[in-house]
Amino acid sequence: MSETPHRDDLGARFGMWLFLFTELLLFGGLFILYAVYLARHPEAFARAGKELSLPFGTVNTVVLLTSSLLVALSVSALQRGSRRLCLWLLAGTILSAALFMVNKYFEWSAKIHHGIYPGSPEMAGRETGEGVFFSLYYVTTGLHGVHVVVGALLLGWVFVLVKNGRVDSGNHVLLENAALYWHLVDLIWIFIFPLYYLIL
Amino acid sequence: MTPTPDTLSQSGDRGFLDPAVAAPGLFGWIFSTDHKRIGLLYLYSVTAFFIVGVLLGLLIRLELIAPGETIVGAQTYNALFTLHGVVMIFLFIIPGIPGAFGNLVLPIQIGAGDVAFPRLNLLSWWLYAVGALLALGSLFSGGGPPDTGWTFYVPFSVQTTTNVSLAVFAVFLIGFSSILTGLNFITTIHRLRAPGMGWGRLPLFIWSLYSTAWVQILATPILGITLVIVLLERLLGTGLFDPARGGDPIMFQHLFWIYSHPAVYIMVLPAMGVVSDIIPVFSRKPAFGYWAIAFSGIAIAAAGSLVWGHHMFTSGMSDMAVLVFSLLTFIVAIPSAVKVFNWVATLYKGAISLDPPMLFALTFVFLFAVGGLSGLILGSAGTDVHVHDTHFVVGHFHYVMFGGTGMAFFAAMHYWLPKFYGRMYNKRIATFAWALMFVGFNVLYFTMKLVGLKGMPRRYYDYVSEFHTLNLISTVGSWVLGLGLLILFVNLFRGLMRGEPAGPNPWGGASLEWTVPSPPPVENFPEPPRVTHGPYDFREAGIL
Amino acid sequence: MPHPETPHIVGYGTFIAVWVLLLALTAGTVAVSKIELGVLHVWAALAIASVKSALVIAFFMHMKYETRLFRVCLFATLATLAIFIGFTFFDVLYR
Amino acid sequence: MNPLVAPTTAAIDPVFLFIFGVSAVMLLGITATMIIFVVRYNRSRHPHPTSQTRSNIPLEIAWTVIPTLLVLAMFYYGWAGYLALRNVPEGAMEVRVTGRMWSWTFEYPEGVTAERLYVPAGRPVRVEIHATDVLHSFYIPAFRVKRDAVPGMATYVWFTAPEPGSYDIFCAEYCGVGHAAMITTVEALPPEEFEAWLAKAQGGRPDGIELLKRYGCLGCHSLDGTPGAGPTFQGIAGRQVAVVTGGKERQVTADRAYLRRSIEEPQVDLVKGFPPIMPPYQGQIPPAELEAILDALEGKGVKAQSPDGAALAREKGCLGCHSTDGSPRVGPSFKGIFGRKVTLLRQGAEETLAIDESYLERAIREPQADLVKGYPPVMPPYAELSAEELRALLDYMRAL
Ligand code: HEA
Ligand code: HEA
Ligand code: CUA
Ligand SMILES: [Cu+2]
Repeated sequence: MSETPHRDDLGARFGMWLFLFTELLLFGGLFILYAVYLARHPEAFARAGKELSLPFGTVNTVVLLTSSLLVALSVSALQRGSRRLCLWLLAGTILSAALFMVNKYFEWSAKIHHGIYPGSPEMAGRETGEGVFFSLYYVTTGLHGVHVVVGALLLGWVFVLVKNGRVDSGNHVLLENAALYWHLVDLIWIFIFPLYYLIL
Repeated sequence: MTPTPDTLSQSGDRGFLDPAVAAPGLFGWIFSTDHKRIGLLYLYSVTAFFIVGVLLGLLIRLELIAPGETIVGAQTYNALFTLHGVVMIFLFIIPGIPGAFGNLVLPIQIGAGDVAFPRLNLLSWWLYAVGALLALGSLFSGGGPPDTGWTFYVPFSVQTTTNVSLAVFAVFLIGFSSILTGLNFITTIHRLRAPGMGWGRLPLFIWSLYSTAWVQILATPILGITLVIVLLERLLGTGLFDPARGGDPIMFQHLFWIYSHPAVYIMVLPAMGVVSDIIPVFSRKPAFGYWAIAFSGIAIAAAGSLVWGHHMFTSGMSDMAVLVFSLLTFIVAIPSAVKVFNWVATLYKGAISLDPPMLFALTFVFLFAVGGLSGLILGSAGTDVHVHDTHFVVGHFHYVMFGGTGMAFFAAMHYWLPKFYGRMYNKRIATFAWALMFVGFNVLYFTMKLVGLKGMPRRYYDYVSEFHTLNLISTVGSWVLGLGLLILFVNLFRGLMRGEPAGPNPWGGASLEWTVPSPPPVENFPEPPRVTHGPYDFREAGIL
Repeated sequence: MPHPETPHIVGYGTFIAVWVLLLALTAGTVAVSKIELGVLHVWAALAIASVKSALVIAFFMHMKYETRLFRVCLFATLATLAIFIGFTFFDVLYR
Repeated sequence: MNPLVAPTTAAIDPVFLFIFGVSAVMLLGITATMIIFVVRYNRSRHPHPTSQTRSNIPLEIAWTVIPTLLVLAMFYYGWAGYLALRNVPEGAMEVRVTGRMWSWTFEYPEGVTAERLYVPAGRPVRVEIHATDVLHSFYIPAFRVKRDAVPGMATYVWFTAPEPGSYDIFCAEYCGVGHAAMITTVEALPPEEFEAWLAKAQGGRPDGIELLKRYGCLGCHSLDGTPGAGPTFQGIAGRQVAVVTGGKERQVTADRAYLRRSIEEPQVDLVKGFPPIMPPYQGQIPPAELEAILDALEGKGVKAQSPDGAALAREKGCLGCHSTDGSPRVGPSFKGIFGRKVTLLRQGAEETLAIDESYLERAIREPQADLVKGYPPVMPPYAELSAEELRALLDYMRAL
C-alpha cells in the first residue's frame, strides 16, 4: 500500500480526535432523548433509576477509571522506553474491560430476570415513563458496551504490535490513538453513571 | 506497490491512469489508495446511481402524467419515490461532489501528494459501496421495497412490513462513509498544505469542502443513532418513539432533521465551492470578496445547524419553537445571498468566456437563487403551513438540489474531468445539451411549484383533476430534461475517451491543479511545490 | 508542513494523582445523590461529571499538551451538542 | 377585506405576495445584472479584464445588511400570519377529527359522526385533530390550514368557510398505501341547512337511552322500576304525578311538556317524596339530544341501527385499497370475495384455500398472519372492530 512518505503523528492524533467528536455526537443523540424524556417523566425516571443497582454501577465506574489510568500510564511507559511495563499496563487495561463486561452481563441478566426489558409483560404493567427509562438504559449502555468491546479489541491489537516491536518508543501514535479511544469509553460512562444510576 | 520514480517516468502521459502504476485490472482500482483513483471510483458509482435515480424520477413523472393509476399502483409508487429519494440523497448528492471531485482535486489544490489517511479514504468508498448494494438489496429481499419516503418518519417506518430495516442499515453505513471522508479532508487541509499555501491562498473549493467536512462530522452521527433506534424499535420494540409507551414520535423528527437539515448544506456547500472556483477562471478575475465567500461558507455550516425545526412547523411542535426556527432560517439565508452577490460582482469588468463549465456555473447561480428564494416562502411560518408537504416543497428542493448541486456537479465534470483524463469533450454539443436541460428543468420544476401552491400534496400517486394540466406540462418537461441529460453524458463519455488532448491548463486556471500534467502523475507533484501566489492571481500565474 | 515532534511525556505521578481525584469525585457524586436536592440534583451530578471529564480530557487524553487547534475543535463539538439539546427544548418546554 | 375570503386565507395570502414580490425583484435584478455582465464583458468583446478588484467593504456591508432587513420583514409577516392561524376566535364551533389509515372521521359534540366535515358557512370552526395509528396531516388548501395528526396528542386548526360550497381536505403527511386516497371535503352549508343536517343526522341516531347514561341521569333514575334518588323512568310517560309547584301540591300528567320542563327546570315542579336535588339541565343538552331523550322516555326511543357495512367500509378506509367492482387494486377486490381461491404465505410456505367467513375475520383483524400472494403486505390490523361491525362488513361484501 502506498503510504504518505512522511509520518505525521500530530495529524494522526488530530484525525483520531475528530473521530472521537463523531462518537460524542453519536451518544449525544441518546443524551438528547434522555434530556427530553427526563423533562417529561421526571418522577418515573427517578423511580426507575432507583431500581438500577448502585453497587454494580459504582464498581464499574471505578473499574473504568482505573483502566483509563492504566492505559494512560502505558503511553507514558512506552514513551520512556519501558516496553515491559507498557505491556503489563495494557494487559491490565484489557482485563479491566473484561471485568466491566462481566459486571454488565450480571447486571443485565438480573434486570432481564426481573422482567425488566423492552416489551416485557412486566413493563407493560408499569407507567410508560419507566418503560422509556429502561429502554434508554438498555440502548445507551448497550451501545456503550459495544464500544468497550471494540476498544478492548483495539488495545489487544496494539498490544501485539508493541510486543513485536512495530510500535515502540519512537513510533507510538497508534498506542496513543487506541488509548484516546479507550478514554472516550470512560468519558461516556462518566456521564451515564450519574444520569442513570444516581438520578434523583 | 509504491511506484518508484522509475516506473513513473515510464508511465508517460497517462499519469495515474496508466495500468502499470497499479495492481492489474479491477483490483488496481478497488484496492487503490491513490486519491485520484478513489475519486474516479466515486465518480463512476455516484454517476451510476444518479442515472438510477433519474430513471426512477422518470417513472414517477410518468405516473403523475394523469390522475388515477397510470403506470403503477400506490404501493409501487411509494417504493419508487422512496428509492428515488434515498438514491438521490444518500448515494448521489451527499457523496457526489466531495467524494468524486473532493478526492480528485483537494490534495492537488493544496499541493499535497495524497489525503492524510489514504487507507481510510479507501475504506470510505468501500462503506459507501457496500451500503449502496444493501440499499439496492432491500428492493429484492424481505417484505418488499421500503415505502417510507426518504425521511423514514415514525410510527409508519416502525409499523410497515416492508424492508425498511435493511435500507436503514444501508444508510447508516453510508453515513459512516461520509464521516470518514469529512475527517480525512479536515486533517488533510490542516496538515498537508504545501509550503506557502496559507489559509488565504486556499482555493474557495477547499474552503467549501472544509466547512462541509465539519458538518459531516458533527451532524451525521445524529442520523446514525436515530437510524439505530429505528432499527431497535423495529427489531426489539424499545418504544422510544411510541406514544403508547411514553415515547414521542415528534422526537424522531427532531433527531432526523438535526442531521438532515445540515445535510442539505453538505449537499450545496461543495457545489458553491465549485462555482466559486469556476467563475473567476472564466472571468479572468480574482474572486470578488474572497474572504466573504470563504467565511459565509463557515457561517452557513454553523447557522445551518440551528434551523432544523423549519421542517416541522406543522408537526405539532410548540409555537415557541416555530418562532425560533423560523427566525433562524431567515438568518441562514443571508450568507447565501452574500455569496450570490459576490459571484455576480466577480463578473464585473472581467473577460468572460461562456465555455460549458461557466455556463453550468452561472446556471447554478440562477437556479439556486430560484430555489433558495422559494426556501424563504418555506421559512416563513405562516406560508409554510400552506405549502408544507406539497409539490411546492418538491419544487424547492429540486431547484436547490438538482438545479443547484446537480448543475454544479455537471460544471465540475466539464471543468475538471479533462484534467484527469487528459482529453477534451465537444464544447458545442455540451452547450446544446445545456440548453435542452435548462428549458426542460424549468418546465419540469416550476410547474411543480405552481401545482404545490394550488395545494397538491406530495407523495400522491393519484390526484384530483384540477391538478391535471400542470402535472402534464411538468412531465413533458422531464422528457426534455432527460434528453438533455442523455446528450450531456454521451458527449462527455465520448470526449473523455477519444477527444483531443486537453493539455495541462485548458481553461487558464491559476490554482495548483493546472500546473501538473493532464492526467496528473501518481504522486501529483514530483517534489513538494512552493506556492507563491493565490488561486486566482492570474497575473502572477502568467495567464494574463 | 508537519515537523517531527518530541512527545510530551506525562509523569506517572501526575496520572495517579488525577486518578485519585477522579475516585474522590466519584465518591462525591454518590454521596451527593443521597442528599435531597430535588431538581438541582441532576445539575449537581452533571457538574461533577463535567469536572471529571475535564480531568480525563486534560490529563489522560493529553489535551493540556496539544496545540490550541485541538481545544478549539473540542469546544466547537461540545457547543454543537449543547445547541442540539438546548434548541430541542424550545419545543419540549413550550409544548 | 373581501368578505368572501376565509379569514385564514386573508391572513396568509398577503404574506405570499410580499415574499414573492421581494423575491421576484431580487431574482430579476440578479439575473439581469448577470446577463448584462456576460454580454458586456464577453471575452470576444472585452478580451482583457479591466479590473482585478478583490473586494469592496462598503459593498459587502450593503449586500449583507439589505438582505438582512428584507428577511427580517419576511420573518415578521410570516410569524404574524402564523399567529392568525393559531389564535382561534371566540365562540368557534368544535369538531373532532380522527385520522386513521386511510380515512377521516368527524365527530360533533352532539354525538353525530360523519365522513365529511359539514360546517355552517360564516361561522368559525375549531377542528381538534387526533390520529389512531401513524402520522397524518389535516390539510384544507382553500383555507391555507394544515396540521399533523399525531398519535397520542391533540392538535388543532381553525377556519371559517366564507360561503357555502365544497372544499377539498387532503392528508398531507405520508401515511402508507392509502395516503392519496385519504381525501374528503369540507361541506359548508348555509347555517339553517347546517342545523337541518345536524338534526337529520341526529334523527334517531343519538340513542336516548345512551344519552340518559351519558348525562348521568341513570345514577338517580332507574330504567327497570327500582327506586333511586329520583323516580324510575319505567313507564314514566303519561303517569300521574303528585308535585309541589310554588309550595302548592297538585297532580299532573307526565306529558312531553312536563318532562321537558322537569329536565330543564326541575326546581319548578318538585315531585313529592323525592329530595329536591336534581340539577337543572337548561342549556346543557342540545335540542336534538333533548328530543331523543324525550322520545326514549316516551317509549318510542329509536335504537341505534345496526352498523351499516357500506359506510363502515368507506369510513375505515377499506375502499382505499379494495375495489367493489372486481378490479384488483392494492388489495384484492371485495366483489365476489366469498369462495374465491387465494394463495397464502403462511410462515413462509404457500397454501391455497377458499375464502370463508372465518378466514376473512382473521384477514381483517390480523392481516399479518396470512399474506396473500401477489399483494404487498401493507394492510393495517383492524383488531378493534366490534363483532356487529365485522358482521355488517361481511354482509356488505357478500351482497356486492
Ligand atoms: C441542496 C439542498 C438545499 C438547500 C441549499 C436548501 C436551502 C434552503 N431551504 Fe430547503 N429543503 C431541501 C434542500 C435544500 N434547501 C430539501 C431536500 C427539503 C425537503 C426535505 C423533505 O421534506 O423531503 C427542503 C425543505 C425546506 C423547508 C421545509 C419545507 C417543508 O417541508 O414545509 C424549508 C423551510 O424553511 C426550507 C428552507 C430553505 C431555506 C431558507 C434555504 C436557504 O439556505 C436558501 C438560501 C438561498 C437564497 C435566499 C437564494 C440566493 C440569494 C439571493 C438570490 C439573494 C437575495 C436574497 C435575499 C433577499 C434573502 N427548505
Ligand atoms: C439530487 C436529487 C434529486 C434529483 C436530481 C432528482 C431528479 C428528479 N426528480 Fe426527484 N426527488 C428527490 C431528489 C432528486 N430528484 C428527493 C429527495 C425526493 C423526495 C422523495 C421523498 O418524498 O421521499 C424527490 C421526489 C420527487 C418527486 C415527488 C414525488 C412525490 O412526492 O409524489 C418527483 C415528482 O415528479 C420527482 C421527480 C424527479 C424528476 C422528474 C427528476 C429528473 O432528474 C429526472 C430527469 C430525467 C428523466 C426525465 C429521465 C431520463 C431520460 C433519459 C435518460 C432519456 C431521455 C428520455 C426521454 C426523452 C423520455 N422527484
Ligand atoms: Cu393519512 Cu397521509
Ligand atoms: Cu431544511
